[in-house]
Amino acid sequence: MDIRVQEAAFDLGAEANAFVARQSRMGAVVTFTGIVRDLDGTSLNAMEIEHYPGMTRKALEKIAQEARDRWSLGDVLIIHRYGTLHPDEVIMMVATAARHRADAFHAAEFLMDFLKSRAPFWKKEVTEAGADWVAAKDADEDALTRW
Amino acid sequence: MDIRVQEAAFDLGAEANAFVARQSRMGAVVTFTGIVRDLDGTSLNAMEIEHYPGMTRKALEKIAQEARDRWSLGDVLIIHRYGTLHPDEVIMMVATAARHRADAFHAAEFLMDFLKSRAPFWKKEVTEAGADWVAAKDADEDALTRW
Amino acid sequence: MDVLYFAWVRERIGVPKERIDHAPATVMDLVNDLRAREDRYAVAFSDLSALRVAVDQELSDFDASLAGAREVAFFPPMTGG
Amino acid sequence: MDVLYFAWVRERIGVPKERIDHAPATVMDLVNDLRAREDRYAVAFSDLSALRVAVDQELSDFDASLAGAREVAFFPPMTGG
Repeated sequence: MDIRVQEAAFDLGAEANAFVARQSRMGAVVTFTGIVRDLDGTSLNAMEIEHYPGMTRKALEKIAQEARDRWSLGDVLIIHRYGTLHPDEVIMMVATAARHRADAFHAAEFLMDFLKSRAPFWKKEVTEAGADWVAAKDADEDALTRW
Repeated sequence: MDIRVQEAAFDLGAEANAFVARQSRMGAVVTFTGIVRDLDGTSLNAMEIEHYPGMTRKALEKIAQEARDRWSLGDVLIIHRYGTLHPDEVIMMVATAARHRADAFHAAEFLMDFLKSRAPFWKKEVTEAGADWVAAKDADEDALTRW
Repeated sequence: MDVLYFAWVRERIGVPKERIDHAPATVMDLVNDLRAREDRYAVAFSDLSALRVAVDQELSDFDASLAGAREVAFFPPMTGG
Repeated sequence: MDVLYFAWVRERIGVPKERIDHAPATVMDLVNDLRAREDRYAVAFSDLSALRVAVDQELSDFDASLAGAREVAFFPPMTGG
């Protein structure tokens, strides 16, 4: 598995192509990409992402390993940025490869559900009105119960 | 929505980047990519994909519209190739954009499930032992019942 | 009316497309007319559960009417994706 | 033992990290020691349901033992992805 926690921007397309090229015998690849968006149209200037350096990588590895234990997967890729990001920048991506599409889809959804609520990242939105920490959603915690 | 049925190869990464760039206010993008693989290690030489030109585009548009009616989506992309493909070539991709990740995931899975069994494509595998039409799987037909 | 064949149906019948000048009332009537022609048709249409049909480029059923239809296509279950 | 704070917990307490020289038996004992120090701690720890804790970089519970622990971190529910 390929897990990267980084401040630098990355090229989603190049990563997706490289991920597909690294697989063999895996006919299905699913990617999820999270993008900074001004969802409410309240002039989002920036999103600041804080993380817990000593723990982040371990937490992501544990989630990725759990996915590999549950589904028949080729490889798993997780890239997550921290620091100050601006609207339309890519925050993070996951990619999963499997022989069959259902495994690739389920593993990607599982990774996202657990990454959302179990990996130590915190987002702060900076708008013209000030800066506010993004509140965790009950729906995100609830999403874990289905696995 | 952007639907393309073509013989030419396409660049998954470039398409994924362009799709993300075309969206606004959509924080979640899911892609699925199908790749020609020699799954059984029986020396697959080629995969020939036949389709029904007069119907294919219409069938894909109908499936994409159904996904847009069911989930809150930004955009939908489907690219599907026909003709003779070789191992490790990308056969097709779908991409979905949504404000929330669950919509993007569900719509992408829905598109794939219906595309598999309701879009007029047929695959023939050419191995050293000869050429054989890929049989439809009961599991693919069954997958439709969950939607 | 045009009749189209795809994948192994096309291979067994030997042509991708042909014109039918009479007007069968239903898909099933058309199938029976074709079956009666030659062995290659009888073989291709021997197990209808292995076949799908589209009427004017929309998936349809074997008991569907062909009134006004301009194009009927027969093919195995799809295997896209 | 190092105690780390992230996100708004860090902002309310005013430091990202500090060293504790005594050895509380459980996370809850540590929380109560901190609460007793100053208002900013009492405020940060006023609603534990809004907080999460990691002991030695693993998610843990407030009733967990701190025996042998070298690092405890407090933070709000995560919002990655």
